[in-house]
Amino acid sequence: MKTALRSTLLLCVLLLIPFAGLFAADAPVATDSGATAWMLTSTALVLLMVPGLAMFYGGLVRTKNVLGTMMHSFTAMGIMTVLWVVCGYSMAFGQNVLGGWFGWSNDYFLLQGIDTNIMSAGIPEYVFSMFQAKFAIIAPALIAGAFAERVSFKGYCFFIALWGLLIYNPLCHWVWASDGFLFNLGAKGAIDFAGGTVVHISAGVSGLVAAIYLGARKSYPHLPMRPNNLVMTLIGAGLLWVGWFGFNAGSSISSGLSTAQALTATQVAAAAGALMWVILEGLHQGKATALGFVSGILAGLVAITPAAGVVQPAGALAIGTLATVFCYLAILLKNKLGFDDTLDAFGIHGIGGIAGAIFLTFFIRESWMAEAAGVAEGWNTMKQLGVQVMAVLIAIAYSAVGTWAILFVLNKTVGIRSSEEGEMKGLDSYYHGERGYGMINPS
Amino acid sequence: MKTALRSTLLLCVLLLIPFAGLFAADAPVATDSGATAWMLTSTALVLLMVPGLAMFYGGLVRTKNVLGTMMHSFTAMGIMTVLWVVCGYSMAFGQNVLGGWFGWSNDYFLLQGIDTNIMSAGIPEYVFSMFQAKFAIIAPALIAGAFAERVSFKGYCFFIALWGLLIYNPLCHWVWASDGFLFNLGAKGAIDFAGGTVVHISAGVSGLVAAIYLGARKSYPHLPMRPNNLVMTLIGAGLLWVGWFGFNAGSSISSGLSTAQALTATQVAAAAGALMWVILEGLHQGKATALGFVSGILAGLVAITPAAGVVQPAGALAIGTLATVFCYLAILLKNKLGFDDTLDAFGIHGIGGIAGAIFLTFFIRESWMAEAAGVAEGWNTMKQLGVQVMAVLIAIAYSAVGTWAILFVLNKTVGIRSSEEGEMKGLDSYYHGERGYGMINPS
Amino acid sequence: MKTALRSTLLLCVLLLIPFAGLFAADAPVATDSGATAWMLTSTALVLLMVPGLAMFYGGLVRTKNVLGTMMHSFTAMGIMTVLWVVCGYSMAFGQNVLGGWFGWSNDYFLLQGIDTNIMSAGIPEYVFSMFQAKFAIIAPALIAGAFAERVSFKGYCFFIALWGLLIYNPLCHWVWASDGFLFNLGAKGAIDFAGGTVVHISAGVSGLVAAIYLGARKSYPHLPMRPNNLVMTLIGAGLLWVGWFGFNAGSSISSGLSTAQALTATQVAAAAGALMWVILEGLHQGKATALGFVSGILAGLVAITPAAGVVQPAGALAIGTLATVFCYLAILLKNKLGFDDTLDAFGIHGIGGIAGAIFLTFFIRESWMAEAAGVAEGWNTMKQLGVQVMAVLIAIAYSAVGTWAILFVLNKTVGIRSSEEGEMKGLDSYYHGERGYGMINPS
Amino acid sequence: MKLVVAIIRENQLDQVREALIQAGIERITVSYGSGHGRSKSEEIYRGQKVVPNLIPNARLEIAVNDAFVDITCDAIINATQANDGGLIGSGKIFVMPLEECIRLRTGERGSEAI
Amino acid sequence: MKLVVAIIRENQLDQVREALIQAGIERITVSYGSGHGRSKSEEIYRGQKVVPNLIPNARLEIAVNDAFVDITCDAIINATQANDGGLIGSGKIFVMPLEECIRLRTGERGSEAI
Amino acid sequence: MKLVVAIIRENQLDQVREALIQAGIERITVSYGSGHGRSKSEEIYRGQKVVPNLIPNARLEIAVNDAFVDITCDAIINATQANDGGLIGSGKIFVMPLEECIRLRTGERGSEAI
Ligand SMILES: Nc1ncnc2c1ncn2[C@@H]1O[C@H](COP(=O)(O)OP(=O)(O)O)[C@@H](O)[C@H]1O
Ligand SMILES: Nc1ncnc2c1ncn2[C@@H]1O[C@H](COP(=O)(O)OP(=O)(O)O)[C@@H](O)[C@H]1O
Ligand SMILES: Nc1ncnc2c1ncn2[C@@H]1O[C@H](COP(=O)(O)OP(=O)(O)O)[C@@H](O)[C@H]1O
Repeated sequence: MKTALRSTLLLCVLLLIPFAGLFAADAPVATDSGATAWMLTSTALVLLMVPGLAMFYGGLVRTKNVLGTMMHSFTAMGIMTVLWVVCGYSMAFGQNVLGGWFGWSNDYFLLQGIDTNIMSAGIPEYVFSMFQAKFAIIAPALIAGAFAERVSFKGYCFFIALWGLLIYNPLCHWVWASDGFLFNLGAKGAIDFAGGTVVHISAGVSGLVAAIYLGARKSYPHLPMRPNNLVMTLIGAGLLWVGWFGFNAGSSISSGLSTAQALTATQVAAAAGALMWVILEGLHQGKATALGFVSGILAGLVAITPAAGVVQPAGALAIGTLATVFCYLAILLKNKLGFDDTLDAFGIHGIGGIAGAIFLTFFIRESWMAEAAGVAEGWNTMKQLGVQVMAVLIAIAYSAVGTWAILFVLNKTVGIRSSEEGEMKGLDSYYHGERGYGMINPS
Repeated sequence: MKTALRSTLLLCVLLLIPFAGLFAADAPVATDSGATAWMLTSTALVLLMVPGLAMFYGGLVRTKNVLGTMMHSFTAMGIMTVLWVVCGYSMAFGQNVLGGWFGWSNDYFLLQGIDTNIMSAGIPEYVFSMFQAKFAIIAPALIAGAFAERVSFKGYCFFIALWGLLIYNPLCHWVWASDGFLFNLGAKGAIDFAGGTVVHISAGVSGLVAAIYLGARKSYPHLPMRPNNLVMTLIGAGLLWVGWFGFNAGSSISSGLSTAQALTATQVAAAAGALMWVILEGLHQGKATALGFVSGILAGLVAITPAAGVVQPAGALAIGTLATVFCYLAILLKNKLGFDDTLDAFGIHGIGGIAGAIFLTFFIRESWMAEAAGVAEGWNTMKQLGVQVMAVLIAIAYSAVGTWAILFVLNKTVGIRSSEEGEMKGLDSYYHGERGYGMINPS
Repeated sequence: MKTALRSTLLLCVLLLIPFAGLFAADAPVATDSGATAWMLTSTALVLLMVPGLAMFYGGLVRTKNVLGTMMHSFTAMGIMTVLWVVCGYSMAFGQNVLGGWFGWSNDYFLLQGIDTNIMSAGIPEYVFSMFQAKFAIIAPALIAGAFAERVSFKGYCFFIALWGLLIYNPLCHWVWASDGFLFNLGAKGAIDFAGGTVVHISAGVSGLVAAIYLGARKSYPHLPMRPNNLVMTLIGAGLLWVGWFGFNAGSSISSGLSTAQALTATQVAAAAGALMWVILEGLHQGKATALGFVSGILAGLVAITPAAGVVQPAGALAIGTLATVFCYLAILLKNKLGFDDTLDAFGIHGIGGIAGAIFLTFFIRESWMAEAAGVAEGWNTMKQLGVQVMAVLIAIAYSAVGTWAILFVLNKTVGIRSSEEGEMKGLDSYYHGERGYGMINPS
Repeated sequence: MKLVVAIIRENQLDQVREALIQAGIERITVSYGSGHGRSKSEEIYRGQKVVPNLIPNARLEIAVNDAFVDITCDAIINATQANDGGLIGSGKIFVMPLEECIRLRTGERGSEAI
Repeated sequence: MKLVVAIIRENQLDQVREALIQAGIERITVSYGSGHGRSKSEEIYRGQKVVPNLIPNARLEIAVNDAFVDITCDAIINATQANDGGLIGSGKIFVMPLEECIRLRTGERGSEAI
Repeated sequence: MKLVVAIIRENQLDQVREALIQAGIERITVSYGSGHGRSKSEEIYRGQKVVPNLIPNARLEIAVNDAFVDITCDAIINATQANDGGLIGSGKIFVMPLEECIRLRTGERGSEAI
């Protein structure tokens, strides 16, 4: 039990260097069955977010596109898992290659070298690898919201494969691998506890670029398009909230104090974001919508993602609230500007992620700042802010340019935008030969 | 590992004094990563019950109210979380104030004093606090079933906020805080393992009071109102069952024998309740309905909630079965009397909770009774029955009177019953400006 | 912590002798809170598969049968749980009786003898028993897919009760009890990590037999029958995937390396199976359907079930892919032959289970083969293949004959096929007096 | 005999039905439709007011004998106006000739079968 | 030309369709409606028998040439009665004059286009 | 006055609506139906091509004054043919006499109310 205590303390320290040194163990490490249990659970919870996202997005599109949109989430489970096992894990968590553009370790090819590895946190490396795999699934699935209802199925499949390889894996390496350059920025690195930069900002920005590149849906915005199933969207949001506990609290790679702190921050920020959204809508429109409430949940969850390890409940309350304000405004602005970011991948994930990464600076636990000051003397909020802004800008720039390049190439080859006929008939019948709700037509 | 053994034994002892002494630790305690893992999981599972409840209730109302009804569950997640963090935890688990009406500890304000606390059970206090927060969410969300389809959104929001502060927090304090007076009743306290009194009886009774206070829906009962989506109700019940494992087994605040006992009792009672319901319906109506089956699941789960820690599988079988019989009869009676407890919050949660709290007395594990007899000589079933009945009556009286008072005040101020126009148009369009199922109308 | 290490090693060894020796403990064992936590979680996850299955199957039938089909899964939760507690656990894990046909231990009656047992793996026996109970629920619920849309509710209830008692419990005993004869076949037994034989092959084969015995649905196949809700089917598949982590990784009865290996194999095989299915469909039909994708998920998951403990990711990739190919072909064949295995219980679970049990032989971890060779000199792939084929054949033969006998008896007594009127009106209104989707008709 | 088809606001279905029953018209068939007329209804989508271009309506079909056409129409008109105060989008009534009406159960025909 | 509108029990849709096809009527349009007539159907809600006030029906629309009106009606009548034995709620047939019929694909008009 | 009922492919609803609006016909009612005609549509069910026997359609109801009947029909014909090139299953238009039309809001009757 002493060991447990020590490892808890250790983990507290490691908390903000997520995944750092986890690989450094030389001596054989004992498995911590408790930490392993929670990481297994977290892996399951993050996987639950994928059907959750499928429901969230699927409910918001028009009836004729419901299956196609859900398939965007589901196919990400298939494609990204296989890629991750083959080479993604290696690119993300291997040793720096090509000047640190990404990583590589032959050992990690098909995960064959980690069959019996136990990480220094006491969990089998397989679990860590599978937990991380889920992040690589979620990120491209989030993008799909930006160009929903008008993307060809084949084009989408190629897009997420390339995006995962060229955008996600490098970014993940920079931010989370122990030799990643963002991981080593400033005193204690750029803070991205559970993927604000890696997952949400990159997905949000890529989504915006893709939405602009593909162009708006036919007859957007003059023809309003009604969600086919808000009920399902609500349930999906509920599952996302539940799954996010795995996403954030699991990112502590432990089962102890830091896990608890992350879980608490997550719960509080989600609630604060949701309440703020209905308050804003109440003031602005006179009605508090269900979609608004769940959008607020997401805004809060996204914003707390980078911050969950460093802020206390009061900070989480503030971050959730602020994120919602910015997301709300961003979506109003988008509507003014007329971009067709269909399901607001940028408005929620991009803006929420940016807001979280920046604002967290002002709510960092004192103990963390003290430690940072121990590492780099005179380290203060403003310096950390600089690091955060830098990391955000790099993530934005890299994903924007990279996504644009991928789309450009795909557009010239397999094609990415759905044919006009496909868009009109609906993705479901055109690409999948099916319809979502047989029950609404006699048959 | 010895420590683990010892703490397991300790926990067995603590089992029926739930949450007692958990705060008593003076010496620093090591984190038990396994117990923490299960408590984190339980927290996620209980959160899953909220979308589960939203689906259960949402499927039973008419199409025009589906979103509004689901929002009742969802907004509880927002409002109760924020309140809990701000002051609820303090009111529930702080030191007695105002003669023990509720608790208070300045430390718990915004949870700022527990940032690094580890409880004597080896789990971070944050986890306990968040686990408990979910109970504070579920309870008011349950009430919403009683006055579904006719409550104003704003009124509902105020209602649950006040109800949480004035009814739930005090009750929770009485039953579960170490200085709560129900916690100290009799030899080993009134048995309420996971919230039969605190959550289900209080919610059920408050629901009944509210249903009567608000009055029946327009044209109830002469116009039958058909569930919009029984399929969703079934799925919701499935999620509730799964989540209830967190609710009950998590209430052991450990991951060991007592947890396993609670989980087993939960599974058995739910199954027994469900089977009994379809058998009753089969005999009474000639058809076994799906809604009946899931109502039976709920009846069994509700009844086993107070009992999960003290009964063996045979007892759980009996309690689940008995609870269903009483709930079934209660609903028949309600239909006779003509109360419009729309979704039977009282019929299931009130009656089920009462049945469980009373009947458990006859199925208590011998070891528990022996221990009780050790504390208070000659302690026997009848004496414990007295304690249970007392606790039940106090919970009924307090929630009934308190709820009535809250409704009275709200009715004079913000208003609680929806306008007639809102009821006719449906909550969805009137309060939220949305519709649940876009797919059923061409658009 | 040393103990933890040792127990981890121990568990690695035990991994392929699932559940063996778990009962052997003489000295009192300390609870491993971490392993217990994961086993509790797994129990919850496997329970989640039941609503998942209800959604998967429920979405595929016609509108008029949606509730009836979901009830097949739900009633299994009720009936099988009660039976398991009363006698199922005893029949499956008790001592050999009747020459090893099944087991029995009076202790296990109503689980009364295990109230405080801790197994040698450090988890309370209750948890193991409840975990196993879920398997006994899932198996008959899977069969229901084979004769969906034409079975009487009462007949179904009797069928699963008898099937559980006479087919499932004995099979479970043979394969997993320490004195089961399949468990002791060859060097290290027939490999069935998480129930490929016990659950999937037996359910698939029984399904086929039942489909043939009951005969096709009226106007099958000339009248195409459209799924009422593919959206729900997709979500159900998502939940099944998540729940399968409990199913497979939980079957390690630990929280350590073997758990992690099983989880990884599960994830990889599901993804590979899903991708392969859409590729096949793309080549064969020119369209990749959503139902195809989720069928591939299931095929991969089913096939990896027996194998999850012994194969590495590359093997899982191969098994998932191969299973999909065989399932796809099997379903084409079925359509040619004209059997009405309505939802392909045999095509997916039977064929997938057989494919997994056989192919796993070629991908077994070297360390396992080395150990087997240690036990029986010269043990090699071909010998193990013999054992696997033997186990598969026995499972097929036993379930086929047994199911046929049960159906024969039921047909003469309570009746099993729904009346023609019931089939025409739909199970929902005929047997349950309800309709699934109130919202599609004005009311 | 006439077939009266009324397109009304979805949320006025209950009151129209009650009015019809009071007027002695008990047999109706209702289905859902969506309409595009002069009316506007507003929904909110993420902080933006949205005017759906097809508004959900209920569609009533009522077969009546000639003498009841006016009674039917009046009942509908009164029920909708009473609750509406001239808001745009109350809907329409269409009256069509009906040549034959058959009760399936009995085979009765004509005005008997209405 | 006539337009035949038949309101039938939802669960008799299949047999009516088969009967129509046998009678040579292959083209139909079907939608869902809910009806209020003399029929009663019972559902159960938590131990209580409930009589929904609108009963789910199928609504068939069949455009036919005059010569086929009787054939169509008879097919429907026979199919429903055969399975029903005079239970209340079998439904109704309404026949309306149809002035024009156009096949969109070819632009054919009149009885050719039916 | 006539009532024009058009059964069209579900996925041509948008373009038909646009064509109608351009032709000055703004008021319509749309509902879902499923049809059985000469058309075939294919769906795929687990590796098998399936031809559903009822194909989802949209059903438009448009009440127009006599002068507008041809305009309406032409708009629909053009919109569907433009996108279809003679594929089977474009649908049908039925025109029925309409005897009366009442605007519920104002009580106006006849061609004013259309
Ligand atoms: N000429 C028409 N043909 C078909 N449906 C119509 C016609 N005019 C109105 N409707 C239906 O009636 C509904 C209400 O019509 P609207 O013009 O908005 O009402 P108002 O007459 O009060 O302005 C519309 O949504 C549409 O469904
Ligand atoms: N006059 C009518 N106008 C419109 N629909 C009708 C009319 N009469 C019957 N229907 C429809 O037919 C269905 C069956 O009618 P009902 O009166 O119950 O049958 P029966 O004639 O056998 O008593 C009703 O549910 C309703 O939808
Ligand atoms: N005589 C008819 N009565 C009712 N509906 C019809 C009739 N003919 C066609 N329809 C409807 O029109 C749709 C298209 O008809 P179809 O015969 O397939 O088109 P096409 O005329 O291009 O061959 C059908 O699905 C059906 O709903």
